[in-house]
Amino acid sequence: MVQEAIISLLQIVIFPGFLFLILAAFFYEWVDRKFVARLQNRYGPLHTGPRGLLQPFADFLKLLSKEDIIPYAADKLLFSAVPIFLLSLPLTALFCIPIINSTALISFEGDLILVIFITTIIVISVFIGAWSSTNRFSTVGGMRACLQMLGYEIPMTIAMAGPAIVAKTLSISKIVQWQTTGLWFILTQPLGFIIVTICFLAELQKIPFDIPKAETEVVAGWLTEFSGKKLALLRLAEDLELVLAGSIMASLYLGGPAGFSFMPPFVWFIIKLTVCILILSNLRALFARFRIDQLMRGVWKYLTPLALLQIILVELIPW
Amino acid sequence: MSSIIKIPFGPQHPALKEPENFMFKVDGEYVVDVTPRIGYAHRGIEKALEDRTYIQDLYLIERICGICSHAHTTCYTQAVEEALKVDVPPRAKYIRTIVTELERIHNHYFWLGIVAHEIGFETLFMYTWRDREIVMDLLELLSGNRVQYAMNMIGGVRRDITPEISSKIMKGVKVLGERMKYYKKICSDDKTILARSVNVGILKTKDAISLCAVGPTLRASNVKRDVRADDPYAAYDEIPFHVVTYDGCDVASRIATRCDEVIESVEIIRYALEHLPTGSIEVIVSRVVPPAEIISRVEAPRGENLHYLRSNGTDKPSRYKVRSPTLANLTALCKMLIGGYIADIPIVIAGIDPCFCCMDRLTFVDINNDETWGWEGEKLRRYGIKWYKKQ
Amino acid sequence: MGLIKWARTKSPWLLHFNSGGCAGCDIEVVAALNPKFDIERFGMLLKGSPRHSDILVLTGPITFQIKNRLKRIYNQMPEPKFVIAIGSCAISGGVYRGCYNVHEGADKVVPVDVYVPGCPPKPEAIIDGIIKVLKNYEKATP
Amino acid sequence: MNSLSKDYQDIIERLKKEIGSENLIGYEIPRPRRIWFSVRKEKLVDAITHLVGKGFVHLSTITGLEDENGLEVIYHLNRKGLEASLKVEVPVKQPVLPTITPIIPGAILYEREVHELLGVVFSGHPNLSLLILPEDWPKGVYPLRKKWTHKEIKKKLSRRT
Amino acid sequence: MSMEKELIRHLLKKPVTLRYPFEKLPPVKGLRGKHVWDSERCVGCGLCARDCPSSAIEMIGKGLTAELKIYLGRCLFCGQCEEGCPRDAIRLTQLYELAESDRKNLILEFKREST
Ligand code: SF4
Ligand code: SF4
Ligand code: SF4
Ligand code: SF4
Ligand code: SF4
Ligand code: SF4
Ligand code: SF4
Ligand code: SF4
Repeated sequence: MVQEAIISLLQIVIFPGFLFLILAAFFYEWVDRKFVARLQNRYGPLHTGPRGLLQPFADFLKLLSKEDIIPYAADKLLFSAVPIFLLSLPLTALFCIPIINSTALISFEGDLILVIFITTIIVISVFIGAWSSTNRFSTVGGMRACLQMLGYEIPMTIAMAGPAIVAKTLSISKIVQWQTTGLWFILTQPLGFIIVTICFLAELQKIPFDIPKAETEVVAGWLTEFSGKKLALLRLAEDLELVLAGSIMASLYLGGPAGFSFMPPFVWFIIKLTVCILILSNLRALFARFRIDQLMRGVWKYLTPLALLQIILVELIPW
Repeated sequence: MSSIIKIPFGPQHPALKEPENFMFKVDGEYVVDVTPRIGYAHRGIEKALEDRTYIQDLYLIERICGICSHAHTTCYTQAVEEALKVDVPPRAKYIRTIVTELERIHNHYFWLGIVAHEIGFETLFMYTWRDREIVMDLLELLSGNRVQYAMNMIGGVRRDITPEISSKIMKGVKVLGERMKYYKKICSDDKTILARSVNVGILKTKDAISLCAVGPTLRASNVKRDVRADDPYAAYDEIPFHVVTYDGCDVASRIATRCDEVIESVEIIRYALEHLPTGSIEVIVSRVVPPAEIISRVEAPRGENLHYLRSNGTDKPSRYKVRSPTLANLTALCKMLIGGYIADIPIVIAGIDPCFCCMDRLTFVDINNDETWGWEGEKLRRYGIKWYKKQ
Repeated sequence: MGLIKWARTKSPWLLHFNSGGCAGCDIEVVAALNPKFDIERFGMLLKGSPRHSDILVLTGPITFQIKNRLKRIYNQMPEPKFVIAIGSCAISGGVYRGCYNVHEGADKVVPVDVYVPGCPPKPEAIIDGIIKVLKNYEKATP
Repeated sequence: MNSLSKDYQDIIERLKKEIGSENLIGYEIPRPRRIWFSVRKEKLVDAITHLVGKGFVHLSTITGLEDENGLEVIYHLNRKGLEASLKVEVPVKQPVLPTITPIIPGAILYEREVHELLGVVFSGHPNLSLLILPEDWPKGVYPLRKKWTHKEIKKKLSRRT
Repeated sequence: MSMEKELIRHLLKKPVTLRYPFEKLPPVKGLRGKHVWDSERCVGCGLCARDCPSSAIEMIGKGLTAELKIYLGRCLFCGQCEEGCPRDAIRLTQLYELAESDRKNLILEFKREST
């Protein structure tokens, strides 16, 4: 009994819990930056730790140790609460993802809904943070984030319903387990995969959907007024979101930790996660930023109909 | 509501560009009137020119603008040389031409990068700026500095082009021409770029002429006017080249014009290097300039540069006037914005290639109720977004 | 303490401010970003918001119109912060010294940590300047 | 070359006829592609209208200057490569000129610039507010007038703050 | 989308980045950097100080005993002093890493060796 309790506590705190996830967040920020840099024919972080591996960690530490300015006009409580809130959300969601074996730390029927719900809450928190800092750039950034969310949330949810319908479950772990027996969903629902990828780019506010924090337009968007510790937490939260996005893609479409048994499932998961993140990074380097009206038009004209089409295909064709 | 709030527009390296200030009158979604306000970078150069000697002025003129410094000094030295009635050796003229064209390539690459950055195309920005390094290196090799070349002297040029440098330039510009062809293809293929540039910022031929626009802005409105061809200076009367024009009158044409101009510049440089005359590169001139009144014109990368010199027989000018192309295009810019949609302001401004997208502050006046309010770039953008959604 | 110092020297974020120069220095500062020099190697990022920045990179002479804006931006930056003056304009007014609209040097308005002479300095020299700021910081604090 | 100078003579003669020879104070052709006119300020608008009709549609800029003889304003017109510069003298006591913006809309900014830096008033100009100098620039300080040296202006400016 | 091929191509290439300060390109021959002054050659004519566009050169004394002070913080590295010196006494070297944290160190004081 005691032994089990200790093990599950260790799982939550260290592996694959908090510590592991945070390290993964740092690691994948590095992967993202490095990969984009290489696509652009440069090195990216290089002199901080081996091959710049410690760069995100250095950024984090530095920001922690910096003066923390709360703007005079800001709503102090909300302004301070938002970073913590934003940090805990993706962490919670990540607990629902099966990483070392096919059952996640938290797994219940309907956790997929929870995860989707969390992605929505994240955007609302962003808006609250933007609004509480009362800076006009922030406000605009927050508004844009909300507007953007209205667009991509719908096709994303529809597309994610695809695997759920086929696996006849609303639990991510069960979807993963279904794939160990059946085909990976990327093969049967490629369209859904593409749609989810695009929507995650928007969720993560990366080019071409970095409209809420387009540097040339709104400084740093909703992040503008945050400094010091809060910024550190927010950046970590962003990295965690990146990991979350990659993990969801890997779990729903690539079969999560499943794989041939010559490597442990965990390694399989990391490989798939990395692939997903590289896909996201590559797209980031490939496009110019859309104008938000173009984004909205695109979502309604293409993404949503395509997502619906995917669902119809799923219903029609019994795999 | 009737308070004017001034808000930083667009750019947020609050500094990369120089701030300019525009007063917009808007009616609904349309811009009705624009009144520019410039001068955050006003440093009093014209006044300072009168207090310094001709030799010192050369370096001050060079620093009117860091990007087309050579065009300014060429204009200046030509004015002073004409007043002194000295003839510059042909070799010097050719070298001036080569540097001018290298500078044009540098400027257009630079501009393309800025436009890419403006529409959030980070990778294109990185690529163009990487390739721009080639021309920067050539200029450094030639003059000893990457930006302020100090190549022009009154009476000639300071440094010669050795055969070894010449072959390096040949190699460099070849790559630059090739790459520019590729970028031109990207700019005419990529959907995101096209969406932001075609039929945006229209400047009709008629308006372009009556508002006295200059340079690529004018030529993209299908007016074939180029100082290099019309009023040849340096070695341009001996070098064959085309004046690039496009008839789209929009931002897309401006991009195409500049891309083609780079390719044209590469040809000019090749020709000039192959036909480089021999001889000396400078003549000794007196420090004192006899009384004269001179107008000197040069086609800078951004358009016609006009300098006016009045000398009075001392070693300092009595009046020196500089008209840089950005100022000439400002009225035309206002025209492009008037009647346009507010959402398109930023890319239109970038389209005329002000030294960076200078403008930094906007203030709007609604003509209907005379209400004045300020708009930040973001709010403006949001407004544009709203507007586009209604479409 | 050592760890924090390490982090600070490894992650300097820059804020670029042109106070009215000829743009020569500005293009060289931006050129330091491009793949040829790629200052992201050192973890340097060009940031738009003063709140996120550690080093204020100043270029150009301080014109009378811009002085207050510069002060405001400086005050918005969180401690510890550094200022680096690029080019002779920012150091002393450069060619524009004595012009009626120009201050003689940025250090009359905000404290400057490192001066990088040149007109404009090469991107290498600018990187060298930033590294000097960090080295000084490393030495100065125990 | 000969036909060229004939062309120039032609332009001069026509202008003379248009505004009356007593109003054309002088002219000069210092080199190919350059003509200088000097006209009385009463006939400025007529002269420019005439030249614009003759194809000089591009106004490069307007130069204002002050020397020992007083204020002078020069209009730089252009037809292809041919640069025609029109000089008018402006009395220092009452520096007023008619605007040419109805004929050449592109002159708007240049007239404002001359107004600001030299204090020449262009009657009829739609908007002569400050363009280059800061809002709180002291009245009556025209940086390009000779009596305002850099030192003087700086003194005046520092007193302001 | 039209750039994907280019991206992949670059992924396989080595970055163009010059790893300054760990690797440096040799400065080009004519690079204009920090000054040197040859007291043997200088005749103290003052031409350099007179023509310097930003008064970066200060002459101390006159004629053959004159000494020079150069304010690097003002200098434009334009090379006019080098160009104008009738005796080639002042030259620009290729030294360009001149960053200093103390403005005083930006003043070059050239002294004549007392003979
Ligand atoms: S030019 Fe572009 S990137 Fe530079 S400041 Fe202006 S908007 Fe920003
Ligand atoms: S040239 Fe233009 S920016 Fe420079 S001092 Fe004159 S008016 Fe000001
Ligand atoms: S606008 Fe162009 S031509 Fe004018 S000073 Fe700037 S770079 Fe030079
Ligand atoms: S033309 Fe524009 S960008 Fe160039 S110096 Fe003047 S204000 Fe700045
Ligand atoms: S130091 Fe030189 S290059 Fe830099 S802004 Fe000043 S004049 Fe321009
Ligand atoms: S110009 Fe040459 S010789 Fe004359 S004072 Fe200067 S360094 Fe000496
Ligand atoms: S070197 Fe020339 S300028 Fe100097 S003192 Fe001798 S003669 Fe005069
Ligand atoms: S290089 Fe130019 S600015 Fe520097 S000291 Fe010599 S003349 Fe003066």
